[in-house]
Amino acid sequence: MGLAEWATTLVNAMTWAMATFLVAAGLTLIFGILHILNFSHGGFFMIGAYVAFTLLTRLGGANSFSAYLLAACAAAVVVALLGALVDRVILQRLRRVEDAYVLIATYALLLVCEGGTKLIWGLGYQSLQPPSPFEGAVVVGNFAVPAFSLFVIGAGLAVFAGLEWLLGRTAAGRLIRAVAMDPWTARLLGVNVTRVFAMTVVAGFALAGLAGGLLLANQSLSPELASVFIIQAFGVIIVGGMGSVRGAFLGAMLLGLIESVGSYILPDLPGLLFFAALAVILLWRPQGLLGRERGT
Amino acid sequence: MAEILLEALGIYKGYGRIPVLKNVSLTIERGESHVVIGPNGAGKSTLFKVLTGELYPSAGGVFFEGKDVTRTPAWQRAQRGFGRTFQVARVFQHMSARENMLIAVETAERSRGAWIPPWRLAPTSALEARVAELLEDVGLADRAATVASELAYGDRKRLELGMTLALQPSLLLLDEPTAGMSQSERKASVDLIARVTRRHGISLLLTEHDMGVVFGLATRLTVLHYGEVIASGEPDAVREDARVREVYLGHE
Amino acid sequence: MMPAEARAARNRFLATLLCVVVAGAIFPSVANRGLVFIAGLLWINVVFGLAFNLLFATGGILSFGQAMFYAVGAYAASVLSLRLPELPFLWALLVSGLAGAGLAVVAGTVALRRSEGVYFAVLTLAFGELLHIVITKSTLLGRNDGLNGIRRPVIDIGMLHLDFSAGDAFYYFILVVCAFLVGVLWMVTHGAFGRALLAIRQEAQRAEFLGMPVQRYRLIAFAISGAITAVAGALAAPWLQIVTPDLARWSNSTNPILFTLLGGSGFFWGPAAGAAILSVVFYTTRTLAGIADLATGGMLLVVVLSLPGGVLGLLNAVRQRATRRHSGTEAADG
Amino acid sequence: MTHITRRDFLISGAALAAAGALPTAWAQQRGPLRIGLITPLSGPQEFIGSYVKNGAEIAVDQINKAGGVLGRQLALVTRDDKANPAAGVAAARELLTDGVNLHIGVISSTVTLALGPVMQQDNGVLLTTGAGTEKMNHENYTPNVFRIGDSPDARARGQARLMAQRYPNVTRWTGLIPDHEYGRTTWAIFVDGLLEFYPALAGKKPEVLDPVLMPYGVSDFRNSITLAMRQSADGCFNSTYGGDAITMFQQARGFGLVQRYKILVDAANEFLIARGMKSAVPPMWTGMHYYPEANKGNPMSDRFIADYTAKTKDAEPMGWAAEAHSAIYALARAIEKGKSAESKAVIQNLKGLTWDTVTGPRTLRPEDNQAIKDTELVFIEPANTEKGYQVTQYVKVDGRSVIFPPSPGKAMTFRKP
Repeated sequence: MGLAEWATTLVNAMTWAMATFLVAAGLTLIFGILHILNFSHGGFFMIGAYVAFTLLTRLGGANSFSAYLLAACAAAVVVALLGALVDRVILQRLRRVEDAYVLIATYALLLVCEGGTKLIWGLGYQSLQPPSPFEGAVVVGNFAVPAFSLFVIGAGLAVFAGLEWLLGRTAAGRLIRAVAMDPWTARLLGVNVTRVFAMTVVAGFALAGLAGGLLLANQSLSPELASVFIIQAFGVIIVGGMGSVRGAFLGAMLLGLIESVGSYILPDLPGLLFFAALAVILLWRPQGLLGRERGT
Repeated sequence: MAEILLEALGIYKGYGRIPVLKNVSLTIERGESHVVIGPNGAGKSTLFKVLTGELYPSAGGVFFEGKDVTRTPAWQRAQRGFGRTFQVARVFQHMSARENMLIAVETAERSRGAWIPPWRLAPTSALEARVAELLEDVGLADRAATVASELAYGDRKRLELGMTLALQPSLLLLDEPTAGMSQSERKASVDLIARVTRRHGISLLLTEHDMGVVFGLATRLTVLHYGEVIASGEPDAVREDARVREVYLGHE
Repeated sequence: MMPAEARAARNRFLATLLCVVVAGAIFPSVANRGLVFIAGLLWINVVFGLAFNLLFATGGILSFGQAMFYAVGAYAASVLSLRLPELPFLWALLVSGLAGAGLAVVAGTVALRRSEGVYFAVLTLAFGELLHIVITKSTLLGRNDGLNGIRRPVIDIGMLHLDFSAGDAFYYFILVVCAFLVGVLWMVTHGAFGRALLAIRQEAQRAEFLGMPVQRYRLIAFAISGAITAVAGALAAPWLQIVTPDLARWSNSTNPILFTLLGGSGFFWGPAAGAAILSVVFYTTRTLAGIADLATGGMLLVVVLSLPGGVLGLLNAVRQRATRRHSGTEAADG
Repeated sequence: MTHITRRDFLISGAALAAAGALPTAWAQQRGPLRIGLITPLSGPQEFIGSYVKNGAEIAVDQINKAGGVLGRQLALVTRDDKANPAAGVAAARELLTDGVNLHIGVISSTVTLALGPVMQQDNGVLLTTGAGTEKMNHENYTPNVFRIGDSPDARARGQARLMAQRYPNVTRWTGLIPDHEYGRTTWAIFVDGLLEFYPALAGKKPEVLDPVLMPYGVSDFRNSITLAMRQSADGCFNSTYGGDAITMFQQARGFGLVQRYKILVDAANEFLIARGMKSAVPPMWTGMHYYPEANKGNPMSDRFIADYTAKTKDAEPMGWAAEAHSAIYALARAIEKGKSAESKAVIQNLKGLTWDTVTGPRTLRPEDNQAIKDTELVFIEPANTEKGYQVTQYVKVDGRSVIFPPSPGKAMTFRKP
C-alpha cells in the first residue's frame, strides 16, 4: 500500500488502541493491585458515558470542547463515587474469599448496571457528535484524518502519561506499587492496605467514568455499550500482562496494529486476526508481554 | 570409601543479581548423616531447594546414584527416593492424620508403578495396614483421626516425617527438622530421626541451627558461609577447624 | 474414611441420586411440558455445574471457559446428527466427550502455566471467546445462525429399540445419562484420584514432594471435566434442536459458576441445588419485563455477599443450630 | 420509562394470573381467548420487544372494545424469550401445554427457527412479527409458522426496484454489510434486485462491487470505513443495524464517506439511526415495516397512531409495533372466518387470508405462509426541526412486483453478477 494508506492504517490502529486503552486502564489498574477481574467495568464505563451525555444535552454546550472535557471529568467523579460505594459494600467484604466469588460479584454488578441503565435512561439508541473543533477531518497532504481520531489518540496518550506520573512519581503511586508487590510486607510496614485498595478501586472506577465521557462521541450510546468494549479490553490486558498499565498500553497498540493491518489483508474476515493474535500470544507468553512470571 | 548416593558439583545459584550459592560442592555417602550448618543467609535453604529440585541451579550439577538429576522435577526425584520435609511442616491441613498418611502411601504405591483405580473409595486392607504401621512408627497412632490443623506443631512435623518415610526413600532431606520445637520435643524427634534412618538404612541430609541436634545426628558436617563451603568433614575435625571457629562459632 | 464409612457415604449418595432420578421420572406426569423442557435443561445444567465443581472445589482450579466444552459437545453432536445420521447417538455422545477432553488438554496445557486463580480464569475465558469466533466463521458449523433441525435420536442396543424422536421421550434419556454422569463425577471426586486432587489443592508442594505429578493431575482433572461437560452439551443439542455460537461465550461459562456458588461449592450436590434454584427463579421471573437483569444481578449479589457457603451451607448451619439447641434443651431437662 | 415498566409488570402479572388461575378446558370454552406473546423482554433485544408488546396490547384492547372475537375477549399471555432459543422453546411449550395454541411475537431469527419444530410437533401456530430469516419459508418451512410482514426478498428487492426507478444513472453499487448471515442474505437479495430491475426499468446493466464486510457489536468501524473509502461507488446499500449502524455512520463522518455516494439506501433501520443521530443523520432511504404518514387516511392506521400515542406518548412507533398489531388482527380474522380457535382451523384460514392492517390489506400466501404486502420506504434528511430530521419522501412499492415466487423447502437462489 501507498504512504497515505499506511498513514491511514496507522491512525486507525492508534485510534482503536487508545480508545481501548482508555477503557482497559482502570481494569488493569484494579487487577494489578487487588487481583480482581472487574466484569462490571464496562457497565460503569457505560454509566460514565450516559452521565456525560445527560449533562451535555441537558445543560447544552454539546459542541464546546471545554464543556465536553468538563462533562467527562464530571462523569469520572460520579463513577468514582459509585466505585467508593462498590468497594465499601461489596469488594471489602470479599477480600478474604476465593476469586470465583469476586468474579461472580462483579458479573452480577454488570447485570445491575445494565438493568439500572435501562430503567434510568431507557432502551433507545442515542449518540453525540464530537465537539466542533473535532468534527470533520484534518487534511494532511493527500490524506485526511478524522479530527476526532486525533482527539481519541491524544486522550489516550494523556491518560497514559498521567498514570505513569501518578504511579511512578507520587507518594500515592509508591504506596500502590508497594502494595501491589507484596501487600503482606506493606501491612507489616504500617501501610493501611485497606485504604490503598479503596483508593485503587476509586481510581479504577474514575478511569472507567472518564473513558465513558471522553469516548462519548466515539460510538453510539445504548444499554448494549457495556459489553461492546469488554472483550477487546480483556484481550488488551491479557496480551499486555494482567495488572500492568504499561503492558495494557503496549498490548493495545500491538492489537490495534494487528486489527488494522488484518482488515487490510483479510477484508473478508473482519476481527479474526485480533483473536488469532490473542491465541498466538497466549501460547507464546501466557503471562503477557509485561506480565510477571509466576514465582516458583 | 563407601558408595556415593548424592553428589552436588560446583552449584551456583542467585536471585536476580544477588549470588546465593558460589561453587558449592558436597557428597553424601550411603548411610551417612550429613548436616549442613551455617549462619542465617549462608544459603542453606537455597542449597536445600537446589538439591530437592524446588529450584534449578544456574550452574553446576546434581547427581543421584550416579545419574544427573540437575533438572529433574521434584516429583520425579521423590519417586526415585528423595524424601523431603519442610522447615515449617507442610501437611494437608483439612485432612485427618490418617488421610494424610493414606495420600502418602497411595502416592508411593503409584510411584512404584502399582495401579490404584482412580474411583477406589477406600484403600485396600494392605494399604490400611501400612498407614497404621507408619502412624505407629512416628507415634501418632492415637491421633489418627485428628485433623492435621488441630495437631500440635511437633506432631505435625512428625506426621510430615512419617509421610516422607512412606515413600521408603533412600535419602531423607530435612530442612531444620526441629525448628520451633521445645527442648524435650527436640530430643524426641532427634531420637525418632536417628531410629528410623538406622532401621531403614536411610541416608540423611539436614540443615540445622541447634548444635545439640547437629552433634547428636551428624556423621559429617559441612559448613556454609556466604554461599561457600568453608569446611566439610568429621564433626570433631570441623569443630576444631580454625576458620569455622572464627566465622561460625564466633557468631554463637 | 474407614471402609465402613466409605460404604455408608456411597450408599447415602446412591440413595440421594435414586430419589432425584425418581423425582425426575415422575415429574412429566405432574408438570406442563414447558416445565418438562426446563427440567430436561436442568439435568443437563446439574452435570454442567458438578463438572465445574470437580475442578473448583476438588481441584482448586477456577475455570471460566466451561462453555467451550459445552459448545464443543453440542456442536459435535449436531454436526454428527446432521452429516452422519446413520451414526448411533451413543457413539455421537462418545465422540463429543472425546472432543471435550481433547480441547481441555489443549487449552489446559497453555492455561495451567498460570494455574493460580484468576489468571487461569482469564486464560480459559479467552479460549472460550476464541472458539466462539471460530464457530461464527466456519460454514460447517452454520456460522452465526448456528445449526438447526437437529433430530432426536432412535437408539438400538442389541434387542433393545428405543425411539426418543417422539414427544418427550428424550427427556428420560437425558435423565438417565445425566444420572450416570453424576455417578461418574461422584466416583472421581471421592475416589483415590479425588483424594489426590484434594491434597494438591490443600498443599501442592507437599503433594509434589511426595512424588505426585501435580500439573499432570490438574490437566487430567480438566480433561475429565471437559469431557463430561461436552457430553452434557451433546445432550442439550437434540433437546433444543438448535445450537448457536452463544453456547461458547463467557456468558454461558458463568452459568456453572453461578450454580456452584449459589448452591454451595463445599457440597457435592451444591451445584445441583444451585441449578435447580436458578431454574425456578428464571421460571418465576419470565414475565417481569424490564427488570429481569436487575433481579438476577441483585439476587446474585445477595447470595455472594451473605451466603458464602451457598444455600446448602445455610441449610446446614440452620440444621446444626437446631440440633445444638435441641441437645441443649435435653441437657437442661436431664 | 420507569412507570411504563412498572405498568408492563402489572399487565404481565395479570396475564400470568389469568394463565395460572383458569383451568385449561374452562379457559378454552368460556374464558378469554388467550394468545401467547413470546418476545424479548430482557437483554439487548428488549428494545424491540417493548414495541411488539405495546403494538399487540393495543390491538387486543381495540378488538375487545369492539366485542372481541366470536364474542370472546382476547387476553395476552406474555413470555420473555430473551432472544434465546432455549428460553423461547421453554416459553412456547409451557403455553402450548397450558392450552395456549396461538402465538405471536418472536423477532429473533434463531428463536423463530427453533420454534418451528415445536409448533409443528405440539400443533401450535406462530406469527412472527419481524424475524428476518428467509429460511423460515424456505429450508425450514413449517405450515405452523407465518410471517405477516415483509419477507427479506420483498424488502431488499423492493428497495432495488425503487433505486432503478428513481436513480437510473446510479449504476455502480456497493454495500456496507455486517459479517453475519442476515447481512450477507440481504445483500445477495439486493444485488439480485439490481440485476433484475436496472436492465428492466433503467435499461442499464448495473456494476456491483464487492461489499465491505463490517464487524458487529464492536466499538470501532474505522478500518472497514477506510476500505469503503478505497472504492468508488455511486450507490451504497447499508445493512448494518442499530447501535452498530449509528457508531459506523458517526465514525464515517470524519472520513466523509457518505458524501462519496450519490445515494444511500438502508435495509431496515427505520428511524433508529435518525433518532440516534438527529441532525447528523446521513440522508438515506430506509425500509419500514410501517410509516404512519404513508398510511394517512387508512382509518386503521389513524386509530392505531392515536391509541399508541395515548399509551406511550410516542407518535412514531417503530414498525414492530405495527407488525404485532397486524398479527393480532390476522389471528382474529382467521378465527372469525373459521369460527374456531383450534390450530388446524386457524392455519387453514390464515393460509390465503386477506385482512386489513395499518398498512392496508395484506395477503398470506398459502404456499409458504409469507405475507404479500407493499414495501414501504422513506427518505430521511437532517432538518432543523426539534427531532433533528424529517421525512421528505415516502413510497410504497407493490409487494407483488418484487417478492420471489414461493419455494417452501428449497433454499433461495439469486441472480449473480
